Amino acid sequence: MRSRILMLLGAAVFFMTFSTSAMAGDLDGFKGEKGEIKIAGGTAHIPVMKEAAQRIMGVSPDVQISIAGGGSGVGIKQAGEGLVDIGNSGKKPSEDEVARYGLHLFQWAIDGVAIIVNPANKVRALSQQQVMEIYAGKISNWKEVGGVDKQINLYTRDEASGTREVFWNQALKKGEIAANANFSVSNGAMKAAISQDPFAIGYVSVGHIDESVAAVAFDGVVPSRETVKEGKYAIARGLYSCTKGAPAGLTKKFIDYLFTAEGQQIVVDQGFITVK
Amino acid sequence: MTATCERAVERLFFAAAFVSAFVTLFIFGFMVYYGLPLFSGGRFLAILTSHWAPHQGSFGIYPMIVGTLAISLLAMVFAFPLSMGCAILISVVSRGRLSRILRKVVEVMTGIPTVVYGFVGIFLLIPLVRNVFDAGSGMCVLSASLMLAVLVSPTMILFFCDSFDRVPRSYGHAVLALGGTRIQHFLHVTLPCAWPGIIVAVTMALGRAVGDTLIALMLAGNAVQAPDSVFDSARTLTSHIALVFAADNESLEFKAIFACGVSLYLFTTILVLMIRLAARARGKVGQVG
Amino acid sequence: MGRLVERIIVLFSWLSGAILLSVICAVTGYLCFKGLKTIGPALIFGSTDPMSALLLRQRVFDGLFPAMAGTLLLVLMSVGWAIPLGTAAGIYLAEYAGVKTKKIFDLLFDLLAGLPSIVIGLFGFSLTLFLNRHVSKELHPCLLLSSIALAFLILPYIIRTTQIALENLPMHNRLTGLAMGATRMQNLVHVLLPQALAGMVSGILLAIGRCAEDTAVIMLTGVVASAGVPRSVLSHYEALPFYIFYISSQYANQQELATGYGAAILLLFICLLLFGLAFVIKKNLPCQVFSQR
Amino acid sequence: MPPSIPPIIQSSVKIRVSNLSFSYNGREILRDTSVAFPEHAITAIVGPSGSGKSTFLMTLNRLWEELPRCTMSGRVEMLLNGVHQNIYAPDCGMEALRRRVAMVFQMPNPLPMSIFKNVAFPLQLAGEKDKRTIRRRVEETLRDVRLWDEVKDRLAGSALSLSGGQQQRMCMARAMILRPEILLLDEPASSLDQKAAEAIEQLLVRWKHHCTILIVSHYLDQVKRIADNVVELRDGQLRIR
Repeated sequence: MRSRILMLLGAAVFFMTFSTSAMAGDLDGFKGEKGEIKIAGGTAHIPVMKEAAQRIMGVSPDVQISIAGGGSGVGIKQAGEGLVDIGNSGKKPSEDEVARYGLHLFQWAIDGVAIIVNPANKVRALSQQQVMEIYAGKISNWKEVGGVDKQINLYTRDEASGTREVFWNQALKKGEIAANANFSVSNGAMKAAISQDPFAIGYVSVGHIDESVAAVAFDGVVPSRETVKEGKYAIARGLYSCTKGAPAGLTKKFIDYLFTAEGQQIVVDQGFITVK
Repeated sequence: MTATCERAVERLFFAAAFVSAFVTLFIFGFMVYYGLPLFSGGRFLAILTSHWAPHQGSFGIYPMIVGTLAISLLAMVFAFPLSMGCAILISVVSRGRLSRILRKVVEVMTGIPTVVYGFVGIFLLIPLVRNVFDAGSGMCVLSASLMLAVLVSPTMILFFCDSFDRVPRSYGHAVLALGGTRIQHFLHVTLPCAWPGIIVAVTMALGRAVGDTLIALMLAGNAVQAPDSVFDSARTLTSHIALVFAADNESLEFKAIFACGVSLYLFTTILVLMIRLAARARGKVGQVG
Repeated sequence: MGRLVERIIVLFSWLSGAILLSVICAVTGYLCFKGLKTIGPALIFGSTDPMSALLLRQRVFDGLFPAMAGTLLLVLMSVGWAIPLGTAAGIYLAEYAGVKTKKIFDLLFDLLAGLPSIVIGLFGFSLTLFLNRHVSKELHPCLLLSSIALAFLILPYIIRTTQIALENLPMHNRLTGLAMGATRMQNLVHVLLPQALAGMVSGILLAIGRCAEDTAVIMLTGVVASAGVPRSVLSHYEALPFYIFYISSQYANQQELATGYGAAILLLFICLLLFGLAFVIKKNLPCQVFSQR
Repeated sequence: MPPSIPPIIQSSVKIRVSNLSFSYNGREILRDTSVAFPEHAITAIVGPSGSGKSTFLMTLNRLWEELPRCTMSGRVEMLLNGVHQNIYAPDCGMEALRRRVAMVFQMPNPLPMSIFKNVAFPLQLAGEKDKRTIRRRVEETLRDVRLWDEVKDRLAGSALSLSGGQQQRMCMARAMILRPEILLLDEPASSLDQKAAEAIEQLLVRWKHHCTILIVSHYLDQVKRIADNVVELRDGQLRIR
């Protein structure tokens, strides 16, 4: 047991020291490759996709990888229609969708959906009941949940969002979302909006949390990589990549890469939880 | 030989004009075709008047129509006096060099990209509105209208100036010779003669405000609700298209954006016809002079 | 009483002018204040060597180069579609069309000019779906389809400027060539078009500016946040205005936001440059061209 | 049936106008009028201003067809290339007609090109490709209008830089370079000073030996000096005076 830990540590040191050469190892398959991969859909995935794409395009100049957002619904739909090679989804596609399009699913990370506020806001904990009432518009002032006497500015996502779906199912128990909520188009947009609005509340992929926003404890559990990993934080979900039929060629290599040591390291670096 | 060649080239020119004109109609046809299930059986009116709640199977665009009208009309409320004031300053009050410089500045302003206004709006105007009016997130009807007003004003100013300049100078000499001031001349001669031009300018600016996507998308907050106050978050028809277009294209949700497209198309048609009417009136005023 | 009204009007006009000027100063000043320090080769090429980036030997990941290349290609392609079609249609309207035909075409082109760009974008998007379904599965939202949709957006500008430039030529100029026995085509090619060129070119430059700044059309027809320099007309691409829009709503950190300011300054500069160029050409081209012959 | 019109003087008729009516913008300018013009002569057309003298000239080279809102009826026959022909017959080429019937306008109208190109332009339009021929003809014609010595060093310069008189003489050279049989002139000297006007009159007198010249003029003394015949346009009718 101890020897295994030591071995892992040693491996980690080795990786850090010779990171470039070691990483090139996982990227070897892409050398001399040509072609294009179109990726669209889930916006929580974007940081990982971007980093992976940059590394791949860095070693093989003839590979072109484009990354678009749109939301999980768009990812599933566009992959199913054959408009993109890889459709990302932050929720598990329904069995109907899998059957209809012949989708293959690859879950390469675990993520949570966290409630966030502006760092200037002193409210750091909310119960599920409070969250539901805030989003339904029944609680509309921060002072009702222990904050300053200011109106609560709601932010939500559009219907195509997997993050919204997970949040709506698990945190709001499919409850109402008030009509006056502002809309953000992606996880990134949500984070940017909350970081600028001192009286905002929103929800975002746990992987996207940084110092520009403050995570709020949900029913007493602070969302973080650890609490999600340990299963303590309730609002968790997998991050999926979908292809129409079994992936082949460059697309297969890309998805395989996500599951390599280097790929999973990217997942960790970007704030998500590995599946291995 | 040459004659046939001439005919052929003329046909080619006609074909180009025809294709361009055909595209205009084709766009309309395409949108009706794609939104078809929503237009059959009188459902179009229902869509215009019902609410947007995809989870409950309701795909009405009423909130977006109200949002569009609120934002663009409020923008006109800001832009009209501002533009009128600036046009008076350029055409009547200031003289010579100052007038020329001002006009140049306004002309240059028409070249500023919309997205730049939106960008500055997010980081400068939104915090300002939030702090000054203590109104929610700052992303609201008011912010979008203010920025839209800035966007449409330069065009409106140039049009106003143009209509003022079209009023024959000889009219003015009569007033000035009687000892009237230039402002009197403007109020009693120029303005009454220039009104068709003013209507054209306002209509065009309104069309621009309604048709603009980015300002509202970036600054209005995009909440799906018919706004009650200028501090409410709202969504325009154009933003709605931009936000929902990527949805499952078999769904009614997706079809509904074609209802937005058709509404915008019809609205544009009405404005263009209005402009033509006003321009005809303008032609008549010009002829009298 | 009358005096008071006059004073108020004068005061009001000065106030309006001051407001407008301060707004424009605030917009440009704020951009420059926040973004000027980012201007430099690093803004465009990131950490990549500029030469190898330009030769497409190396990718640029943290600079504006792919977005600028995308915008450039997009503009060239759209203008490439729109110029032949638009000038031909403009010539037809000015030189050949009968009174009734002209009326119909005029109305349709006014309508096309008035259509919101998002409607054109929606058309482009549904056209893509249509082609994908009925023509080739290989067709997706891409550079090619974006450029076609954008071409429709600028088409009315080019038609109108061509038409106006030709129609504004004085009648006696038009008759001179014809009286010498020129055919209509000869008169057009040798006499009318050279004189209308200045107006046409400045119209095209304004159309280019419109292409470079439009975001709504491309948003629906194939622009993405990250794609690199496009390798084919059938691939996704990046573009400057969309990049600005994207960064404004979802910048990941302050550094990315700073590039957004840089990009906004860059786009502003490009558009104003085109605008200025159009102005100068319109004013000076006729004399310059003809005094040199 | 064209009525028979007695020629003005006893020489062969070059142009015969029969039952010509013309209206412009709804206003009737010519009403069922007939007249004939003799060959190798200068005919002056006079009449009150606004009576439509310029428009009448345009019925002789069909230039009015380029103007909006004009209608015409009647016949115009000419003796061109030794053949009598109806210039409004469907088989009569409009461009070919205008190359045989040249026109000079009231205001000098140089095209915005070089002097050389201006004068060579009709040749080029007629399809002449040979550079040497073009050069020779341009020189010949410019000498003919007495402009060669003044411009030979700046043929590549803009035609717009010439003085008014020079411009008009250049326009006349341009009109004559195709050696037309008929030359129509619309008050060619009215914008020029006395000296320039006289130079032009001398050219016309010289040219009438190989060309039929119709000139619209306001100046009675000019008419007296050069015209062989005078036709007056009044109340829609052309009358020999």
